[in-house]
Order: sequence, then structure tokens, then C-alpha cells
Amino acid sequence: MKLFEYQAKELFEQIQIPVPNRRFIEDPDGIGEATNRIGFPCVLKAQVLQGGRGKAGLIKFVSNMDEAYSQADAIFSKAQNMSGLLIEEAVQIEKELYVSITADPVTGTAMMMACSEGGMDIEEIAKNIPEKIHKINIDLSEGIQTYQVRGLLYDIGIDDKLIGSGTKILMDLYQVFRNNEAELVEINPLIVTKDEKLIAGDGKISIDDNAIFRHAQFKVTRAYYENEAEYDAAEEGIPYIQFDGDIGLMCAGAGLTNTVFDLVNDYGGTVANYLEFGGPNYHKAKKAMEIMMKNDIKVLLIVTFGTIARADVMAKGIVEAIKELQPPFPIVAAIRGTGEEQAHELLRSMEIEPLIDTEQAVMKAIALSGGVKQ
Amino acid sequence: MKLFEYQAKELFEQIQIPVPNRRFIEDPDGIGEATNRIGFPCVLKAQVLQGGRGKAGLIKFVSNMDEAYSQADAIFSKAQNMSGLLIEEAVQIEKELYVSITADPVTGTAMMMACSEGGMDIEEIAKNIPEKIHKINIDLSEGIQTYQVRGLLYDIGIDDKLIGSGTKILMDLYQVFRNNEAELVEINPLIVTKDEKLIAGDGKISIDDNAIFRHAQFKVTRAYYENEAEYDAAEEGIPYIQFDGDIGLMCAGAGLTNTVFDLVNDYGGTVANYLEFGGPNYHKAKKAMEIMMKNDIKVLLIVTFGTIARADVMAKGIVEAIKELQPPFPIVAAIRGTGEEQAHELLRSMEIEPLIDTEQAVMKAIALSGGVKQ
Amino acid sequence: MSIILDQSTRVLVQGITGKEGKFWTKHMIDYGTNVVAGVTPGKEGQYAAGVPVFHTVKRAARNAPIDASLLFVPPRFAKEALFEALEAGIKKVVILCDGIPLHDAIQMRKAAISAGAMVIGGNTSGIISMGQAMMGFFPYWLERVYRPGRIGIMTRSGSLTNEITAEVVRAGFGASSLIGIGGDPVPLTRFAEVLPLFQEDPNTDAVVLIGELGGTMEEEVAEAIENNVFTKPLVAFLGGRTAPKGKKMGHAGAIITAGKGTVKDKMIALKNAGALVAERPRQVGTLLESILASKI
Amino acid sequence: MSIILDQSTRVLVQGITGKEGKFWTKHMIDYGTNVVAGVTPGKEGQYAAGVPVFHTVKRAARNAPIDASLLFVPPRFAKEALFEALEAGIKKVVILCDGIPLHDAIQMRKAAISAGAMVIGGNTSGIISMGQAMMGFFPYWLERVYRPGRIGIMTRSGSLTNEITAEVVRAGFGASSLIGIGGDPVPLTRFAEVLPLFQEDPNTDAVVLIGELGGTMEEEVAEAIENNVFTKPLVAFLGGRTAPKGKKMGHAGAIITAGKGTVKDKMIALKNAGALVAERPRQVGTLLESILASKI
Repeated sequence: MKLFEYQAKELFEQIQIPVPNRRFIEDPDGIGEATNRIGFPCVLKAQVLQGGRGKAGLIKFVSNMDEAYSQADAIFSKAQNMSGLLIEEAVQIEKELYVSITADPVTGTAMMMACSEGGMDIEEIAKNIPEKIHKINIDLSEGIQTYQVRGLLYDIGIDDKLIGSGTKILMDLYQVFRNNEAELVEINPLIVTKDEKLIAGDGKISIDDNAIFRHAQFKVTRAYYENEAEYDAAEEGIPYIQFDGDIGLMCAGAGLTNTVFDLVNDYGGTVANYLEFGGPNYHKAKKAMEIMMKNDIKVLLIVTFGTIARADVMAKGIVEAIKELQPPFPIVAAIRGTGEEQAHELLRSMEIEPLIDTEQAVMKAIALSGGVKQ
Repeated sequence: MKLFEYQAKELFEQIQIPVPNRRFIEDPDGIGEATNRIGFPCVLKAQVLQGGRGKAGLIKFVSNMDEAYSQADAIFSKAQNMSGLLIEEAVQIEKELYVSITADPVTGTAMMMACSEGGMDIEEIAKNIPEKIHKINIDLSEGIQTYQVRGLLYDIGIDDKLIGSGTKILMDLYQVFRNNEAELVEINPLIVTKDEKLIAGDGKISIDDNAIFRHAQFKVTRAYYENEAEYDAAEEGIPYIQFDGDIGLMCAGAGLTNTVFDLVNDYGGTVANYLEFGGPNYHKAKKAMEIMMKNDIKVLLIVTFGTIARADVMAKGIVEAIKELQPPFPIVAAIRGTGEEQAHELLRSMEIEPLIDTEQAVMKAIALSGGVKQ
Repeated sequence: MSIILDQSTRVLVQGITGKEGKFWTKHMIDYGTNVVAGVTPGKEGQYAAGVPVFHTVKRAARNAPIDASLLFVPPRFAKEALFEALEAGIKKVVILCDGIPLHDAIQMRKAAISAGAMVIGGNTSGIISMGQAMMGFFPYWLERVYRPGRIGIMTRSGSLTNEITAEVVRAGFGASSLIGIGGDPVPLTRFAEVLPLFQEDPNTDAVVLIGELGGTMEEEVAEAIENNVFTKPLVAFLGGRTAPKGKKMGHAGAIITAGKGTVKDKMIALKNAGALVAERPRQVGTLLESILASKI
Repeated sequence: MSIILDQSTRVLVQGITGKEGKFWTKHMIDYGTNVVAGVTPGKEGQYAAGVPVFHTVKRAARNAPIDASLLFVPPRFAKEALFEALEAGIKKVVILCDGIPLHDAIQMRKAAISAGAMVIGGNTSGIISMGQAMMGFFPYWLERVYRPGRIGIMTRSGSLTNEITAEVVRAGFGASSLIGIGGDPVPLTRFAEVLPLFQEDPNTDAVVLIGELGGTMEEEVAEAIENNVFTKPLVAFLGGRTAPKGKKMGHAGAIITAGKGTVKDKMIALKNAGALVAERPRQVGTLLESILASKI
């Protein structure tokens, strides 16, 4: 679960990582009071989850009330899935650094990365100046040690005067990572101000979905999702991704779904959406069908090859869903694995041909969707 | 730093380890109100640091107000260095268990011990029924794991119904050990009541003196010490132990002091007290002399053989202390190590013979103290 | 014959008295697995699937030696159950559950390395030594998939493994061992750590790797081949070649982040190292036929 | 010649710019020790006692290889300083300070074991390879104590070591290496772990053990002798034979608790194992004379 910038900054503030003065508003009406509190010049930042906000015109620097009103209106009308607008004091920037913490699956530690060139995306940093990225590994059992953080800061060459405050910020950032069981915490840029202070210019935090049961404070709401189908799927714990093609994929097993996804693309079809109802979700054929029906798909392609996710149970669910929901699109099905004989009988009872071969199913779905796109 | 039982039970209560209802009074006048709150029958327990309170008549079971008043008076007049009296509900005992946590220096872990036979001293348990003591080792970095505690409780054979509450108590006890950086936490007895509950009958906690700087809540007061000299020495960070013989030992270096202690005893002398002013205390000759003068000693025996604890600095301090304090007892000195030539000159200036040989110094001190005891 | 597990391996099942634990323990025994004990706190003295149950792993191990443990426990208890197995000295552990919290998984990986233990999972069907024994849940009764042979299989997926293994069998081959390392972002054993075992196994002629987008495990395999740590033929099939960036593709571990983890990069690395890479499932069988003289 | 340390050992000093650090580093160099670098955060670029100073151990190690580190840091920072040395791959560490918190010490002991490192201390004067090199503070100019020879000395005390070593020298012997394992309740290296090094050292003919009440280290030595892990002659002197129970006798580690740690028990264990036990300091020299034909 990704947090919005304003939420990340709240967590930073709670643990005393320096952040700019700011106000969060959910409605353009609040802009007057917010800018009065913050003062001019200030920055308006759309609270959306996608990156590249600057280029998309979702971050605006404003220096008077007129600009503030017009830019706020512009952002509110332009941004999609925006949770609100952050109004933030304009910080005097001397230099921008990059710091983050993620998991290192190879060594079984947390990895803290820092770079003396912040502000740009970590991918660009990694591509353009990989030698400037420095890393330390932190044993979660032992916890973070100040000498590690100090060493990292010395290695990126920050000013001696900033070692003390920088060490404290990174030690605190590690606590944010641990306390919230984050997959990622990132401050980019970590700003060195003209008056030689450090302050978090932006904040990214991604909470581990598997650990959210231990962190009741994080509640997923509609604002985190691009559309109803994604939100509904997430509520059910069903992996779901929205695309804009013709063929709906309702498959069981992540690897198999990815493979079907590739095959559809390879053979010239287009994917409308990606729904994976294997594992603990194999009973949820009806719910999956409801989600598929929220989209305007031309054909539904079902591919499974399960063990515990029994073919007969899935087929039964699909048959019931068809009877009850009467989906308007044709269905192609390759349902295999445990109990596949009964599954095939059930499909035949609905006049769906039970296919065995995945490639054949993909080809048939493409044909039914209107054939290969050019 | 050892805590009194009432303090241990406060720490237990804070972390929700079950403890009996109780009142702590510092004055016999409080007994009426306290017993009214607790009800009869109840137990009066002198809050002293030494063990064997039962045998010493410092724990009394009382069943009415008259008994309460007379026993409280008796305890207050009998007990020495008592911080106060604990009045505690009488618990209905079905069985007594033993549990404790200490450090295991060999493996570098915390060691939790448990025994199905509590109530007696761990030494007696270890001597009489060693096979009934079960142990687990806890890695401080990983922390305690419930399966470890469960396993320990299964191994001492407690009733299945008590596994849940017992596991919680031991997990909490580990937190007491860790949070306060204890050398020892012990519940003995851990009582199984007649209505099948667990409750801490007594509590021993010893806080690591080296870690007290991180735990400002623990303040050493006069009540923790047997006499003024011990308290004064502790305030100065000087190791000091009171005995009742004739020869005062003022030596530098723990091992050397212990060796002199043995030699005095071997050759038929008696030790009045043990003061070790080596290491960081080697500048404190004057303070050491003041402490020695609080005792009625017949001769002062000074033995050192130091490196950083320089002989000349110590001798200078001693000479100054003699001049200023004019101690009433004769002094025997074997001061050696770094700067011993100057040290010896300084001693000679005070008409003290600078000895080189430790055994010779011991013999001389014994002779001056009135000779060998029979 | 197989790696990690065979019919002599003495297997413990942690969480044996649960519905799944009991059901699959019975299947494991039917298949030939030597399940010697189970653990469920509070149930010592009972039997599950005919196997004696103990309160703790240590108590089970005191009763009879244990070589390997299979964890049928919910993800939130996986860390503790693993620690319990490792503390009892067990050096092979298979963890099936999906959804282990990331911070737990990191510590589990570290603990496994420190203990010198091979811990397989989480989010896997387990491991199966074809025709001999299994730890986990495999529909071994599907004859068009589960056939003994001389191909080692290691995989991040469940259903896709059925799909690919069926192609291996369709081409006339069979598997020696199938190792499901699982679909988590922190697999407790990585592909490159399984390879040396297949390298040493005289009954494995070639390895089929079933990978996907995300992480760097396939690149590590390429490195192992380049460094001659693994010298047998290797055929790889990777799902998610056309996956978009930044989306979790089913498995938590299947995600392209910070420019890392694209299948295309992985395919190039493997090809450059000398591995054969199938673009479609069907090609796995044909590629095996092209490099192996004998199918048995 | 010596164990652990010789003139070729490349020594780092952590906390080198403090008053004591600088003072004793100079002495160490004068004595022959190969001190190659020092560490004090914020002081990189400076020199102390002629030695270059770095911000961190890793940065020092990047500059020049390091074999051993000596910690001149206050007790509350000892744990972190040790972790820093171990993370940089240093396998020999000497920690001098007195007063390391117990819970820190436990974790340090565990970390040292896990890292396979020999960490000596805390609460010690350090180690000295007589006539060659030292890590710590020894008054090597006292000729009636610090004389090279063929006796290995290991000790829990400081001043008492001067007293006993003077007796060794008075009897005509000298020391090969003197290892101060320190007076803490959790010595990071234990007597029995030093013994194998003396056993292997061709220049050590016998070992003098200077022990005291508290703990079980002397009993472990007895066990090592009984198990023939150590087969050279061993003379022990133990302080605190007449000490009362339950009192800390100077050193935090010198205390009889729960019936364990009495010198009498230790003496019996050592004697039964075949060690010679001196009752008084003077006897150490005479016992050595009784067992060793040659003094050089």
C-alpha cells in the first residue's frame, strides 16, 4: 500500500524528521486559508500516487493569492484519483540528496541507499551515476548502528556540519521503515537548505500489504485506486490490474496468468484486464466474474492449471456465476488440474468447449475478440 | 543494584504480571489502614535486601488486627536497613514454581530457568534436584520467542490450562529483564493458586550498575546499604565491603585486593574492610582514607602494583590524606608499579617504610594489629 | 534420484493437526514420504494422519531424529515456526504459506543463512522428489504432469509449473526433483542456491527453470552458469515478458521496480550465459529434445 | 614467539584521538607495534601519534588492510565500536574499557562468536607479546615484570598480574604472551578459548593462569586439560579463596552467586585435571621451577 506524500510527511513529522510547513486541503475552497497560514511563495502539490507530477503540471510554485487560486483550480480539475492538495512553504534549496530504505532479499537485511544527487528518479540515478549511489545493509535483529549511517553520509560526501543532523534523520527514517513495516521509505529530495539545514522535500512510503494486519492505522480507501474494479478486487484480496484492450483475463496462478498475458500480447491480442483468482481466491469465481463485468470486454479468457485450486470447484463457481450474472461476453476456458474431468463436464453443460491447451485457448480468445490488431 | 521486593512487584504490576494485593508502609503507624485495605488474613514482609527473611522472623502471617500491630512493631524494631513493610493478601497456594532470567556469559544469551519446585533458594534447588531445573537460551537480538517459553513450561510439566497465562508471564518477565537491563529477575515462588491461577509470590530484581545511566528511574539511597561507609564508597564508585576484623585493606586492583584478603586470612589476621581504589579511582586516596576512618580499624594495609594507576600519584594522595586527616591508625604500605621510586620517597617522607613484597606487608600488618588470632 | 528429499528423509510437519496439515500429510505418506512426527502446541499425545504429535519441535526431536520440517502454519506465525525448527537443529525446512510479512521474511532469510540451513519458500507448493517423496501439496496423481525422469525443475510458480512440467512430459521426459522456491519477493532459498545440488545429482541431466519478472534471481543463475558453478544444460521459461512497470503481477515478488526485474533483461542474461530460453511453454519440450540425447 | 599479536599484525586504534588513545598509541608504537591507522568520527585527515585518522573503520580499512583493532572508547560505546570492527571484517579485537553494560556485553559475546572473531576484554589492560608488540597499556619499562620468555600468561586481573608476573620473573622465567581476558562477568574471550593458541605456540612451554572467584572459566580450563585439548603444564593462581558469598569482590565478575564460582571448587577442579595450583603468589615461581627443566 503506497501512502500519499502528505501521509508520509505526517509520519516523518511524528518521528521528528524535519519537513516543510504545510497544509493539506481536500477542496479548492480551502486554498485561501491554507496559503494565509503558509505564506508566499509556496508550492501546490497534487496528492496523487503516480510519479512525474512536475511534468504532468501537478506541482505548481505560486507567489500570490491570485496565482494560488487559479493553479489550485487547475490542479483540482486536471488530476485524477487525487486525495487532495498539499500547500507547502517554498524551501530555499542549496542542494538535493537522495535517501531510501528497502529490503535486500539476497542478504536478508534492510538496505539504506544514499546519493549526493537527489531530486531525480532513482532509476535515472542508477542509470546515469551508479557510482554515486552508496549502500549499507542493516541487520533487522541488531538494528541500525550510528556508525553505519555516519559512514554512509561521509561516503556521499556531505558537509561535516550536517553529519549530526543527517545521522539523526536517517536513524529516524529507519524507525519509520521498521515501525510501519514498510517495503520502501524514501526522501527524495532530502534538501540541504541555503541556511545549512536538512529537510525532507518529498516522501514516499509503501507499506507491506502482508503486514497491514499489524498496523490498523492504515486504511485502504477508494482514493488509492484508479477505478471501481481495482478497488473492488483489492477489497476481496484479488490481484487485479486494469488495461485498455479487448480480452479479459481471469486466470488462476500468478505465473500462469503472466504467461497467458504474454501469449495474448505475442499473438496480437490486447488485454483488457488482469485478474488472478488462484491460491486462496479459487472459490471466488462469482466475485471475479462481477469484477470482469465492470469492464467492457469483448471476450473472457479463463486459464487455470491448479492443485489445491481445484478445477472442479472453479468450474462450478464459473457455471453458477454465468447462470446468475449472465455475462454479455463470450467465454473461452482452459481449466485443468485437480478434478478436471468434472470441470470439463460442467463447462460442457454451459456449452463452453473445455480446452486443454493454453496456446489454443489464447488463439481462440483473440479470434473471438475480433482478431489480431495491427 | 538490588531492588526491594515491593519495587520488583511494582515493575511486575506495570507490565501486567499478576501480583498479590498489597500496601507498602514506611512506618508502623500505617499498619491499621493498610490491613483494612488488604483484609485478613494477610502477610507482613520486611523489605530488606538479604535473603532468609522467613527464618529471621521478618515475614509474619497475621489473621487479626491485634496480631498485625504486634508483629509489625516487632519487625520494625528487629529489622536493620529496612526500607519499609509490605502488607500483602494471603494467597491460597496449590503449588510453588521457580522462574528466573540471568545472563549466560558462555553463549552470549539470556538464560531463563524454570523449576516445578519453587519456594526454596535456587542454590538448594540446584543442589537437591538439579534434574528438575530446565533452561532456555534467548538471543537478545532476536528477542524471546513464544515457542521457547511454551517449551520450557511443558518441560517443567505445568498443567495444560496454565500454559497460556504462564507463557504470558514469562514473556513479560523477559521484558522486565530487558527494559531495565537487569542482571537477574526472579519470581520465586511463582504461585499456582488453589483456583488455578498464577501469581508472583516474591520478586527479586538486580539492575546492572553499569547500565543505570540509561535508567534514571533507579536512584540509590542510603536504604540500600548496611552502613555509612558502604554508602559513601558507593556514591564515589569505590568498591567497598564491610567486615568486622582489625585490618583495613585499601588496595588497588580487584585481583590484588582479593589476594591480599586471602593472605591476611591465611596468616591469621582479620579483615576490617575491603576497599579497592584501582582503575579510575586511583586519584581518590583522600576519599578512600576518609572512608577507612569511619571504621574502627587497628592498622591500615595499602597494597598496589599499578600501571595506569600510578604508584607516585597514589602515594602523593596518601601522603596528602595523612597530613590533612591525621588518621589514628598505623599504616603499612607496599606501593609498586609505574613511578614507584617517587612513591617510595614520598612514603619515607612520612616515615612509612616502603615495602616491595606483598607477603611481608601482610605479615607486618598482622603483627601491628595485635598478632595472629586464635 | 533426487535432491534435498528422498524416502529416507525423516520429515516433521509443524501445524499437522490443521485441516490442510492433516490432509496433505496423509497424501505425503501415501506418496512415500517418511513423516515421523508432527507438532501442534497443546496436542502432544494425539495422532494426526497416523503420526505422533508433540507440543514443540524440540520435544518431537527428543523423541526421534528429524532431518526436515514442513510448515503448515499461517503466514503470521511462519517466522516463529522457522526459528523453532532452526533452534532444534533442523537444516531443511519447507514453508508453504503465502503472505509472510516482508520484515519477517528478511529476518527469516538472515536466520537461514546464519544457521546454514536450506529453507524453501514461502508461497510455494513445496518440493517433490518424483516417485519418492514430497513435502507440500502436489497433485501427483496427474500423470500427464508428475512423471519421474532426469530433468531437475525449479520454479517460482504453482499453476505455471503444472503447465510447463506437462510440456516436459509431453516431450517424453520426466522430472528428478521439482523445487518450488516460491513467488515471494524474499525467497528463502534462491535459484542459484539450488543449482549446485542439481549439478551434483548424478540423476539430473538438465534443469528447467520457471521464472518470472521481478528480482534478480534469474540473473544470479546466469552468473552461476558463466562462472561454471553450473555446467549442465539449462532451459528457462519466464512469465511476464510483456508486463508493465510498477505493477505487482500476481505474486508479490513479480514486480518491476527501479528499472530492475524485467524479463527481457533476464532473458538476455541467461542467453548470454549459454542457457536456452523458451518464449512459449511448448518450446520447453522442444528445447530439451534438441539438447538431450536420451529421455530416460 | 607469541600468540594473537606480533610485529607484523596491522593494528587499528578506535578512539585514537582521545587523551589515553593518543598516549598509549605512542607507547605501543615505541614498543614495536605496527599501528597502521586510527578512527575518530569527524577527524579524518588528521594524524594522532603519527598515525592517520579516519572517520570510520571501513574507510580506514579501505585505505590499508587491518588485522586487529584496539578499542579506546567509553563503555557505553563499546558495543557499537565492536560491531563496526566486526562488520569491517576484523577478526581480532581488544576492548579495554571497564563498565560495559551487561546486556551489551552479552550481545557482543554473541556477535563475536557469530563472526568467528577473537574479541579480548573488556576491563583489561590488553595483550602483550613480550618484546614485540602490545595492544593496551602495560608498564613494559618495569623490568622486574615485563621480560620475554617461554611462559604464556592469561589473566582476569591487572595489578595482580604485575604481582604474579614479577614472581615468574623472580624465578628466572619470562613470558611469551600475556593475555588479559579481563575482569568482567562476560569476558568476550574465555580462558579455555585462549588455551588452544598457547598449545600450538612452539615458543610457549607452560601457562600461568591468574584467575579469581566468580563464573566458571577456571572449571572450563580444567575440562580442557582433562580432554587433552591442552597438554602443556599449567600453573594457576586464584584470588579470593576466602571471599564471602554474594559480595562483588572488586571486579563485577568476581562474585559467588547461586553457589557457583567459589575458588575452592575451582582449585579442586584444576588439581583433579592435573594442573598445579599455587596458594600464594610466591609459589607460582617455585611451581614453575619444579616442572620446567629450562628457563629459556
